[in-house]
Amino acid sequence: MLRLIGRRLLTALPSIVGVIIVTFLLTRVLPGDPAAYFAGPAATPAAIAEVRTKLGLDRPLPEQFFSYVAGLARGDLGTSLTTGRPVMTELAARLPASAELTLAGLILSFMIAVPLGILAAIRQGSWIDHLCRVLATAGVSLPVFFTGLLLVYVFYYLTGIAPSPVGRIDVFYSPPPSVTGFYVIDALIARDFGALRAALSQLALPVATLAIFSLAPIARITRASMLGVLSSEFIRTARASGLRPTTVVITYAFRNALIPVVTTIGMVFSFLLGANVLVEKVFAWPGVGSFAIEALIASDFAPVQGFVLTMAILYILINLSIDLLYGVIDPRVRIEG
Amino acid sequence: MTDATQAASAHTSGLLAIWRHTRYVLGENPVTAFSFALFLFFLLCATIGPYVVPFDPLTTNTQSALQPPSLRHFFGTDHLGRDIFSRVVVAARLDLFIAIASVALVFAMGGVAGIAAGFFGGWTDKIVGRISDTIMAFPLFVLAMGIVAALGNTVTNIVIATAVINFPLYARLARSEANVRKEAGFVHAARLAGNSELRILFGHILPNIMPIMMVQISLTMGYAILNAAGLSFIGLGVRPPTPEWGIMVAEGASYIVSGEWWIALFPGLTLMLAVFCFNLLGDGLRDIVDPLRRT
Amino acid sequence: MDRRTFLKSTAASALVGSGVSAPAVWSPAKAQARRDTLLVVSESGPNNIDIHGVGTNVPGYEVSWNCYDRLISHEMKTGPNGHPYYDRDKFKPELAEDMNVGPNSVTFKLRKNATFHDGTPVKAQDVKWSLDRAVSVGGFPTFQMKAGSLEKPEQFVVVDDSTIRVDFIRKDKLTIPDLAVIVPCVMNSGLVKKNATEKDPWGLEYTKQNTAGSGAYRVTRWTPGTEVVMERFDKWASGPAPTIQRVIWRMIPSAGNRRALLERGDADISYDLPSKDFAELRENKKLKIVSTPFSNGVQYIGMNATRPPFNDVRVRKAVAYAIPYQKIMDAAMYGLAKPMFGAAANAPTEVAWPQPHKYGTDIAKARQLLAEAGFPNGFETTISFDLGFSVVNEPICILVQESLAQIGIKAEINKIPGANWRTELNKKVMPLFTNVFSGWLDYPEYFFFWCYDGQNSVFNTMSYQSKQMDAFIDGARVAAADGNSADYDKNVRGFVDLAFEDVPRIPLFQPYSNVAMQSNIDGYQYWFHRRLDYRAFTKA
Amino acid sequence: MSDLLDIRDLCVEFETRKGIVRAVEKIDISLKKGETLGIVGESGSGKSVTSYAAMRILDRAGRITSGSIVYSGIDLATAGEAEMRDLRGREMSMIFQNPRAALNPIRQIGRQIEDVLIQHVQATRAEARRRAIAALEQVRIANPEERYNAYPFQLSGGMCQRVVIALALACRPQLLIADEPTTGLDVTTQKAIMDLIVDLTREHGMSTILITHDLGLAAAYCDRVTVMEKGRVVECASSQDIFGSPQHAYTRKLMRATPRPGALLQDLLPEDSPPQSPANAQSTAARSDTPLLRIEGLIKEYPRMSAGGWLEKLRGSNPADEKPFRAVDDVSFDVGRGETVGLVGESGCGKSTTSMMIMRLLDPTQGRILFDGTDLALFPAKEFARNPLRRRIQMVFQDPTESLNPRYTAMRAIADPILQAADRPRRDAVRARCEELAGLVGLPLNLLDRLPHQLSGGQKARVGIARALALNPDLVVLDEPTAALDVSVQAVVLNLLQSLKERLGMSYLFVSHDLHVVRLLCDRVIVMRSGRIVEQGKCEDVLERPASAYTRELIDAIPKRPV
Repeated sequence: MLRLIGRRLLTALPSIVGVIIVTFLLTRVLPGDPAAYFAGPAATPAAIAEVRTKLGLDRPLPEQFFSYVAGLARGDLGTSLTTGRPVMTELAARLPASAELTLAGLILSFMIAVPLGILAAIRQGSWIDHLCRVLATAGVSLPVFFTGLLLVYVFYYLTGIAPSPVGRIDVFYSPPPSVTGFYVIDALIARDFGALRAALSQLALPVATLAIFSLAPIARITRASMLGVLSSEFIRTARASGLRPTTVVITYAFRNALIPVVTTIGMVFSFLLGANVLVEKVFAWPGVGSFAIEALIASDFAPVQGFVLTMAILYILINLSIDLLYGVIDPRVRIEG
Repeated sequence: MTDATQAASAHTSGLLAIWRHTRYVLGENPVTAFSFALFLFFLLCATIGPYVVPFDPLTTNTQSALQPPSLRHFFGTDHLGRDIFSRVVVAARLDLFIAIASVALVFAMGGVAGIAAGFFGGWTDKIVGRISDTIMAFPLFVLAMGIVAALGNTVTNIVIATAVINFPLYARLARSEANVRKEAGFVHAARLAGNSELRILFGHILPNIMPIMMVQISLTMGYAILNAAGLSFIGLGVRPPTPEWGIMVAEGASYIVSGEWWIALFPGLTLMLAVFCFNLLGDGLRDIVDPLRRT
Repeated sequence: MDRRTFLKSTAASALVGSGVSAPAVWSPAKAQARRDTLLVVSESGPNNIDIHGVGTNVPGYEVSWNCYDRLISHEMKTGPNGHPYYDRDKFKPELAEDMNVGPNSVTFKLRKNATFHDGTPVKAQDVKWSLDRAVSVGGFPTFQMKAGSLEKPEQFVVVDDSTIRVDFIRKDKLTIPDLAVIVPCVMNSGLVKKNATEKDPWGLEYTKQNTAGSGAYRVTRWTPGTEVVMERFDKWASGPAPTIQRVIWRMIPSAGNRRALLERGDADISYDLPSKDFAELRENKKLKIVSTPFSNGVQYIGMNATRPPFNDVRVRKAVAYAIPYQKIMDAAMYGLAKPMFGAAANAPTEVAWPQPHKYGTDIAKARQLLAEAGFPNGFETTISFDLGFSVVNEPICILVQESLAQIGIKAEINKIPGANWRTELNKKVMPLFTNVFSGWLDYPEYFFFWCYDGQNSVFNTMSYQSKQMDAFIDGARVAAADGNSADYDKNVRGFVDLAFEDVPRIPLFQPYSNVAMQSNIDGYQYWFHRRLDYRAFTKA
Repeated sequence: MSDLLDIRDLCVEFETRKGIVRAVEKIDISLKKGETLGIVGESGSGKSVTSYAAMRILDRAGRITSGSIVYSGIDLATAGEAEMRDLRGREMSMIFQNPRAALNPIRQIGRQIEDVLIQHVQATRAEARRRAIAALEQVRIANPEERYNAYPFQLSGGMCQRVVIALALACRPQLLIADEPTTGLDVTTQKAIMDLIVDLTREHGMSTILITHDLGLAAAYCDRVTVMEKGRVVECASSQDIFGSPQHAYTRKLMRATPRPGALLQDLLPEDSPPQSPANAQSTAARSDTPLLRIEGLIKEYPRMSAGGWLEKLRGSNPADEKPFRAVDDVSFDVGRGETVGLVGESGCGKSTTSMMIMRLLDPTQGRILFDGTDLALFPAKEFARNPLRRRIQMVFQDPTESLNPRYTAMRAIADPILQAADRPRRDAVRARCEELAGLVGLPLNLLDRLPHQLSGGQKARVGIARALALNPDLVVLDEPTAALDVSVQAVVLNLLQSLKERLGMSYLFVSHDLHVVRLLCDRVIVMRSGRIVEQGKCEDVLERPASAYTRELIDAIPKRPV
């Protein structure tokens, strides 16, 4: 097991280096000049030059790059000028918010898409199959921000079922003591059911938006891989030995069909991390996504680099956990290693 | 029959076969038939749209701003008094261009790189693998934003950004399909016949993975438009005042709460219909391109 | 209910259905907390709560205004719309109990009972340290102080523990008003020096995230980009005790959601909504809308006066006649702005700014002027705007682009994100653009000094050079300092007429600063910085 | 003895895109308790469909349209699904062709047996493990406790088939249906599995249905044999009568087409076929001058599949397990001009690897491949495509479907080598050449424009052969060319290959695992085992009087016909 983790991390190293270099170049190519932006409206060219030296942007590119990488080694991601705080603390505060949103979205979409995919595969060609395809495709056909705003309009503005989209917790609830940073879990730990209900109700709409958006790829892959497995020979043997349909479909067929599904979830998760940038903007969610967008628009390099690096590490951790999951699901992977 | 006519008849019979087969595939699966009809409808809008629409999509008319859908304005008017129906129809051309251009670009880049990686293995495989890992490590949407923000928000940059973020998907798919087929019997037979490795790659392997790629191509066409819409929502989309579904939905979004639902709804529905049609198109295209389905 | 909404409602209600009560139901304890808490929602929040910070943004000014005291502030008068409006010329004591202005200095006596938030009394040394800091940290604060000829630490002299004297380096009518703007706030020098380092002598890092002042409020919690929570400082001595005990300020990026929050009563006050929303919210009787014109502010179409084709005044005039002014007022501002165009041909030029010019939409005249200038069939150019304010700028540019096309000028729209906007402005290469400028000090010569003066400041975005204009501006400034009103009026009329004749920039309108609040909120005051002053608010 | 299973005029139809296809047409089959019935027929004869219908596990497109399947009093054709589910596994069970694929790849084999036991309430969860181990012992699997939690991919083909049998017999069913149980297994394993099935079914008094295309197998192991053709039962009699005096023409045709010791190549063809050229395989004496192909010390090594990645190499794992695995270990032999040499051995003996190296599709680790004097080993496989010698060595592949590009018509496939050749003729000349080749291999011209999936197995094999002959090669390597074909088609193709060799003066290297076929076609034979040559010599010497024990074992494993 450790060998697998070791090998996986080693193969991931070059892509991390790639990410660091590309983000550095990308942010330097951005047209905006942060010095001008932060020198304020009435700044004269002299004032702007002064701010530029203070930010160290006047030094040659390679030098800036090495100081950035040296900083990285020390774990210092620089300070964000838009929020005035070190990027590391900023990300640490905001990452749980985004992670909670994306994970909840993924879990909800998994709980809907997988059963839908299985049903569509079992009753191939029936109305449920077409319904699954139509629903899944419809969900992904709308831009995520439009779905979000529509949900807010219907569930908050018109009917008032959902709470006001003002971020992670209702204004008048103070967030539960932070253990994991996930409000839902922290509230459970603290047994503060009022905060739990508030946090859950705040999560409802953004999670539904993300789930609808990520429904299609998961449902489609579940249906395809289930169809593939159901037509294989060991399912015929299972049927021929009279096993109950549920055992045949779930324990025999679905477990084999799980591997491509798990791979897609890995890809969907990293796709969602990008997409929830828009959801965070619509629902005023204090996640890393909205933080990165403001920084990118304001050409504030440090947070953009910090954000992308964290996402890259998160992506590699996700891939690692997926590989481990392969090992759990498929003994061939575990044994042949 | 002389050779020439025989060859000709073979050619026409080939086309005839494709047409009969296509009609056959459409007949068999109503959903695919519906998606093809929809696609033709969008193509029609893209080609003759601008000449047919009741109003000029760009002229503003502040007196009749924010009017709900009526007989004069089927989809109502936007905050500058422009006719939304005309803009939606004319926008088809730009959106289809974005979808098709980015898909063509990413298929050429990702698909070919993927096949080469899968077929040749060794260092090509490592390089393509590393590139796609690096791109995948980025949160895709932020990468697209970065590219458009850096290069300026022209349509070409949006197409390039969409192509780059879909590169890993195509490279990985093409690589696995090529890898499976590289030891197939007909590949060895092609080698025996004296085909060079490159001819085998493009002559034998690429045509055989087209059906699978077709499904992916149709999905990406949908994502390309959604991506453009997302970029427009944060102000990096297409330059105003050119009509484009994504930017119209983005602009209309802030008017939902104030009651002018039609500004965002109609472009949104059209966008959904288009992405919907592209996704369903995938299965239909695969059936047509897949020789096994040919009776 | 079509299939898609059905899917969403089932998906959402599946999650929410678990007995979530509508949030509006308050338990009694929360009701009381709700009554003396002000909930403010806006698009973006502060990036630094110290006005002297590097790159502190506009929302940061609001925190500094409420959490720090100045020596003096402005009295209130009733504004044009009947709501309290800061009086440009009358000052009231804040930290300084008494102020007397001599020929070349002004002396302030500090309140005896004024203390900082941490209880230490406010002494003259704190005032001197704060003013020295303002003039030496550089960037915008130092610049603002220089505008009122407050430039060197030597000017600030500690007479005794409770008396401070400010010496003038030149006679400048703007010195006293400049002491009442946000920048010269008084800081708890002891506390800040304790947290300063040799690399950061002025303790900018510390004050970036902590308030160290004597103001009516202090920041208890700040999560950047999400919320700022400010609590009342009960021992505040510089004015009547505010009724609002706690202020919660939340950042809600989506304008649609901010409006929804107001209409459903979940937010008390919001100010940066699109004009269209304000126009429509007026009918909602549960809400109160206050619109006040920007003091000394103008939205304009600028042209680069140094590069062809806009260096030819006839081309600029042609553009001035081709602007669809009324369309812009309707579609971009929904009437919520004071028109700066279409004044009667014979209307006298007033001694005030901003005031309307005499151009109107006259396509024929524009075409004729363009032909005279040698461009019978027009030319190609680009029109740029700041993406940060696209809600107003985009419609303006689309309308201008369309009407310019009628006289042959093909202008492509160029959207520039916030950060790049200032860089582009500084480069002074953009041929045609729209922008808004408003000076804090509400004096015509202050506006023209920034925007039209030959020294080509960053706000002279058209890089307009005219000896005649410089003469008028300097003449007005000297006259103001000497109190010679006849000379002053002649010079002001001079530079206004020249600005309209040379028309390097075409004023469109004076925008309104709009604020929407629940009907049970009172005490909104309009200030030059156009931010909220929590001290005056009451909540029924 | 009462009938255990009585199938009366059963009809089964399938909905396909080309409309309704009737797979089984009014067949009557009956089976007594304890009897072993063989159902023999070529592909498409409906033999498997009948058994699937009996077990009611036809896939969604199949339907029983008429007739009855009475199993000890219950008519299975109309039984409810719940009732059927109770019967399957407890009363009647089935084993299939591809053992490894027939087991759930990610579930321990012991658990899979337990599932069946628990499902049919044969054992509680507690004792299920003990009963499962007992079932494994019954099928003679060594140390069953360990094997209990092994996974299918860790077991050999034969071992997997034993597990499938254990699975089928766990609940002591009355009827076992074995659908081609040993196809694809090695001859020796095939014998062990068949003996096991017969012993177990006799021991428990079970009746068995053995479905196979191999007449010899049916003859050796069944009491009665039913012969089916295109969905109909053509003959049913005891195995002695079937082989002693076959009544139906089709049965006789099958009998003749099955390769058997003592028969000549043309004996395989149906009685009424025109006499082939008199020349017999043995008569063409190998020409004495230098051999066309000389292999000297050919070795192919693969790095040991050590589990550790390069991390292991970093730490320098011990050299012992580092020794590479030798697929081909110092092989040398010759192929004379106009001679057919057979290369025989069980799967994994290295015969295919050797042929791939000769075809220069694979680079040898060591050794020389002298073709007409030049050592081909010097040219790397990658660049050999452009080498002028390329056109003189061609190959016919084992699986005709997999060796034809699905998107190329037969015409384009045959023309491919011609089009690649340097001196490529004009378009119509290419077509003429293709038609000439099609005529040569007996492929009707109208099939040239068809795609592979529109051709039958035999027709695809002919296209493969035509393609190999396109550039008039001197040496053709035949890698089990007829293994995937039906017996009757195999007879025709083998005769075709023989006549082509004589007419075009080629030499063949014939790779196969079927000794009968090798005896018919080859002059000399080479027997290989785990990478080394065990024995080589003239066909009748090696096959009649085998020198090595291994060859003798191979020959004994071939099922004998009832004499």
